[in-house]
Amino acid sequence: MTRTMIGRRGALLGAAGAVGSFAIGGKAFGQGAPVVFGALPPLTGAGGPYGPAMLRAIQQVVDEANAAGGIPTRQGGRQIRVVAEDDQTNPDAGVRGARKLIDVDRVSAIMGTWASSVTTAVAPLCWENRLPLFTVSGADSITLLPHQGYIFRTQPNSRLQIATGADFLIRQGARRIFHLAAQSPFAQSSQDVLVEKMRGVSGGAVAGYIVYERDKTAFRTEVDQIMRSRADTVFLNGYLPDVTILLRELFRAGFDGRRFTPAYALTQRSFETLPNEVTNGVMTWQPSPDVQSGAFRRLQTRFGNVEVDPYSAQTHDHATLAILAAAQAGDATGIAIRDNVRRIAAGDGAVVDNVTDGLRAIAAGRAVNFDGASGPVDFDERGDIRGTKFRYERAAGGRFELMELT
Amino acid sequence: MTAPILELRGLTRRFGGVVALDGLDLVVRRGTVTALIGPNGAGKSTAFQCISGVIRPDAGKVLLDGQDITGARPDRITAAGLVRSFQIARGIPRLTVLENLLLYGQHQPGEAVLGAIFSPAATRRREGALRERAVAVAARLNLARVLDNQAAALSGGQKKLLEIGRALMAEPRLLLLDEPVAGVNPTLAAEIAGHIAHLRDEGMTVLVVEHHMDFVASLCDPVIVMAEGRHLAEGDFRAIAGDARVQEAYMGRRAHA
Amino acid sequence: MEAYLVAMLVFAGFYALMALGLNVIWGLAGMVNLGLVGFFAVGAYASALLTTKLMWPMPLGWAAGAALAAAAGAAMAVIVARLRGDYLAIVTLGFAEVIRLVASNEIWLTNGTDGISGIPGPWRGAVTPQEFNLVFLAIVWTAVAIGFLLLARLSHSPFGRVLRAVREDEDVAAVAGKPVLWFKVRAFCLGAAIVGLSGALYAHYNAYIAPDGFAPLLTIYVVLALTAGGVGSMRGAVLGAVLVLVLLEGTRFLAAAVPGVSPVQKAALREGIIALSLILLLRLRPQGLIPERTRTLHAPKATP
Amino acid sequence: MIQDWRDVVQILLNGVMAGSLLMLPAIGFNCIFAVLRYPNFAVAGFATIGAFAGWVANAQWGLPAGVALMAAFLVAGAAGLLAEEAALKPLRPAGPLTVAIASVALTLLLENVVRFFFGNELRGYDLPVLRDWRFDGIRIGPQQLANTLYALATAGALFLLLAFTRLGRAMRAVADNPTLADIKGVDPDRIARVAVFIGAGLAGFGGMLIGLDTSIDPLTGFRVVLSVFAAAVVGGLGSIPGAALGAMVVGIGEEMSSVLLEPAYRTVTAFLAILLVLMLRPQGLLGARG
Repeated sequence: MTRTMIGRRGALLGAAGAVGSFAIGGKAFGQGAPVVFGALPPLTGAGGPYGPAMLRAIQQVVDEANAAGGIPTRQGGRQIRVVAEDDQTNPDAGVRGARKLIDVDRVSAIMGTWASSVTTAVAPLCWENRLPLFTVSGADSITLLPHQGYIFRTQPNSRLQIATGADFLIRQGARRIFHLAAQSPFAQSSQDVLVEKMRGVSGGAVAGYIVYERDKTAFRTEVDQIMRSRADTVFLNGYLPDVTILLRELFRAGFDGRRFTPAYALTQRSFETLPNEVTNGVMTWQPSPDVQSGAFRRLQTRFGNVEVDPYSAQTHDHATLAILAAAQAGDATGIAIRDNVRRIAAGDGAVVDNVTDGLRAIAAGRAVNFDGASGPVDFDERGDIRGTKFRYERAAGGRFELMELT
Repeated sequence: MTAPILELRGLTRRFGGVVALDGLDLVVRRGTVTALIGPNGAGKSTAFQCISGVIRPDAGKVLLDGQDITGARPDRITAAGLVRSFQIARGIPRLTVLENLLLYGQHQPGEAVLGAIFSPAATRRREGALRERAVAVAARLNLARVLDNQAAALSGGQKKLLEIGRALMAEPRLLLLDEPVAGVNPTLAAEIAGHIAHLRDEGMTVLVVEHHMDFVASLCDPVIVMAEGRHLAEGDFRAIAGDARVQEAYMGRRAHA
Repeated sequence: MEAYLVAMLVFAGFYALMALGLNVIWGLAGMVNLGLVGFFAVGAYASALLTTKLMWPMPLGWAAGAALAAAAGAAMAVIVARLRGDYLAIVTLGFAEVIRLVASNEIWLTNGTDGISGIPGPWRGAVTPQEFNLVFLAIVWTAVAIGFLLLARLSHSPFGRVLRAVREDEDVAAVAGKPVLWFKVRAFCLGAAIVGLSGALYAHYNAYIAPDGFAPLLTIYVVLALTAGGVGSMRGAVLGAVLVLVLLEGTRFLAAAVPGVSPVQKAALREGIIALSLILLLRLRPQGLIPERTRTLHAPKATP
Repeated sequence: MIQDWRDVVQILLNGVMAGSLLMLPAIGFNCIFAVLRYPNFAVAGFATIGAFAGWVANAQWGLPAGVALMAAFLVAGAAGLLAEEAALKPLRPAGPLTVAIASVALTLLLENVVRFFFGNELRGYDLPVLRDWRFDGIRIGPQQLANTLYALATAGALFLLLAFTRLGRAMRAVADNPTLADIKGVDPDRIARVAVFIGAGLAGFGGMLIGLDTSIDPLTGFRVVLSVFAAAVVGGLGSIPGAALGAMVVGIGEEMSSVLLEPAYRTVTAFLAILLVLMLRPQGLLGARG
């Protein structure tokens, strides 16, 4: 409360006061004071089904790092604290939340934004305040923003994602694909990629394309159109709530073709919502680390009984990247983290797949290359993920079976 | 016989299957206090509604000084010089009496958005003139002491007076009063009758709907009787009271039913 | 902390403008408008598109945003003028939803759910982010001040008197010689224009707009602001807006202090507290913190 | 898109099934409106509460769907009654609009009460998903048919209650003229409580039917609420048969639109239906008062 009072007075004094108090704050923190990370996942609104698990994953990594001694700096190990704000799946609320994280909590990085609209709205605040922003948003436009290297996106951009997904479907023998997309920033670009891909296959075609309103609860007429189109494959390009309804409806209608959906739209939890006969055979795909490295398996065990959906896997990597980058720099400022993410995410260093091993290696002065739960997490110059492998799975009897990893 | 100020020709209005006005013909002459009476359901109120433009007639004409005002909007009719009062006093409860009176003032440039913002002088001048008039109206109606009270705080009788006062603020040529003394004690009723007589003497024409027969007898000439949406009889009160058709209309209804 | 407070004051300014606009439509003319966020979106999109695609100067974009919102308001008023309050509430609610859907689906115009980014801001980039905040603080609160002065003046003018009469009893206002529909249209126009201006300014402050940002929740906040401040009172509208922002942001710190609950529960608590405060406010102070007062017009003998 | 008569029949059927899900919340909304004369926007919250109560009864306690539906009705009805007495009733003197705005806040509160206790995860009922029946190319889902029948039976029961019981006659009397009913010795307060209980209960029942057809989370009621309002307004505020008719109009209209317009514009159809009806008949299709 006292801090608030001082703050208010400071606000009245204006910009000069702001600069002064910043300097004091910097000194006051000094040795051993915790490093603060801001998490901005959706806890209410349309993203609500995803945010809580994303936040849990961040917290787990931070707990693990704290147990390992925190972030080593010149002044010694600094513990890490996570401050979470709800973005309400709404850019307006997201901006207010980010303001609070940046100006009140003085975070060193923001992670876990989900909706593309929230990420795009928050991004300018981050680069203006020289803070890295780690996001799972898929809209292609995000990394095209003039972000000066402050955005790191662990979700492959939608073009790459759809292109690899389409290749997989073609390998599986799909020729007539019905594309059913929730209204989202990547509905149209997905469709463009899909049309292009199917044109390259003899007999291939996009048999139908519907963009639907996400908030609706009845999709019978849409499913009738799929049935009529004689598609051999339906591509459900949506999210958990709507894909759950659609899968049920497709089952009722007796659709017997392939069903393909992003792994974030059909998770382990879906098996509690939907009977197995509805989900059996549904194929999902997601970015993934190399299965040979064993990293992926170890990560799954490390998560224990907590399910790892693609978004949680990514926020797990957000936190790890930020911690290891700060450790590498020996400094937990936003700029230091931005400048060191690429050094610990790629390169010739020893491959590590968890934060403890990473911190240990960095402390020992060894170069590291972090491979995460969502993939090898190497970033190109725009901040997009590069050279990602994808894991294809099929639902069977309430579990996911690995089909392919390429 | 003075010239007619208001003429209704074949005024007809149906509500669903019910015929409320069935070709009503009626003439109000200048300088009179004319009463419109009739049993319940005769269509008096509907006639008022149609004349004042609150509802549209299905057929027929309303002429004010020979000018056709049939189906015109209420504000146009008020501007043409015909103002009505309401049966149940419908003040604007949260405005003061003075504000209620000022509301009925016409030609206020401050009622336009730009006028209100950018021509304060003209607005103030008109407001001053209206206020003077409001004070005069209030004085003659014994409302001077309650000018700053909220309309909601007035007594029943004062509300009736305010109804008349507001109508006067619009400077009408023809005043339509809808039951001006219903539910009012006899002393106040006599006072209101006095006010109306005074207005007539100053040259105003008044058309009154009223059930209070003493009031009608003492004040109104001629008296027009309506029944079943039509003009039934007309004359001075004594002639009307003796008219068999009128007696049947008032009494006979029940006998027929 | 200072930067945060300044930024929140900027947001409070947007809310205050919206509350002022709503106060003309609902407070003075008595037409409930639950489609506020629709007019906000119209203003935001108009200004964003004109300044980014046609390179109009910002002030012109803002004016256009307000004008377009006003036009939408006029159309709305003509359509709904005859509807009773409860129907009006639902129709306006639907209007806002339609605007959001059009913004999501008419990709050729609005860039769909991607939204429009890179909207210019006054001196953005030329000054530090904190200075930009202060610049915008000045702009928004100047707009609030001007809006407040004009509306307060209108509210106590004969125009405001007629609107109040329309609110209380349309028939009486009509018989008083006032063209009721025309007054309603002007009130709706004026209110929508101010809400649209707020949206336009918001777009240039945030640099980015998307359909997600125009959810019904924002309307609830502004209705909450006006109800808390005092329906019909211009000072109440501004005070209420600041109060709502204090509530929105304060609950952040409040919910964070609750021990033993998960983050989702904290988020639920936060939204729950906001809702509960509105209900309590309505209960304890239905006329708002600053109740409506018509300027008491004394009889001439009281004035010199 | 429409190739032969079967497509038309199919769309109509889909519309009827979609409409029957909107029907009960819309009837609940109008039931409260008829007696209390304010639009209770919290029907969205009541629907969500009902859906979760039914889920607890069905998925956690293992009760059959029919019993769970009763639980949905009772719990939502009780929640509605509690909310009315505690939060809304004291606001009645301030006018219907104040109560309506409080009910908007109430629905936000209820959504978050559910979120607090159940989180955001999607939940499904413990019911087998059955394949649709096909008749000459026309597709009918057994579960959806059952839902439609549930909705119609419940609406029918309400009709019987209103038409043939003392309570029902008293409710209609209060709805027609509260002051007159007061004179005749009907306690309008008691009737108001009954109306709120039944109204909120029907919304909860409807919420669970929606859940049976889809799955539930704290936003379940919110997702359908605009269509529910549309149904109530199209039918005529305060009219029970109007709400049933309105639900069918909106349901069929939305399904039609997803073929004729873009599916992304479904909600716009509901809104256009409102505007169209109100312009022609400001009191709604079966609304009595103008």
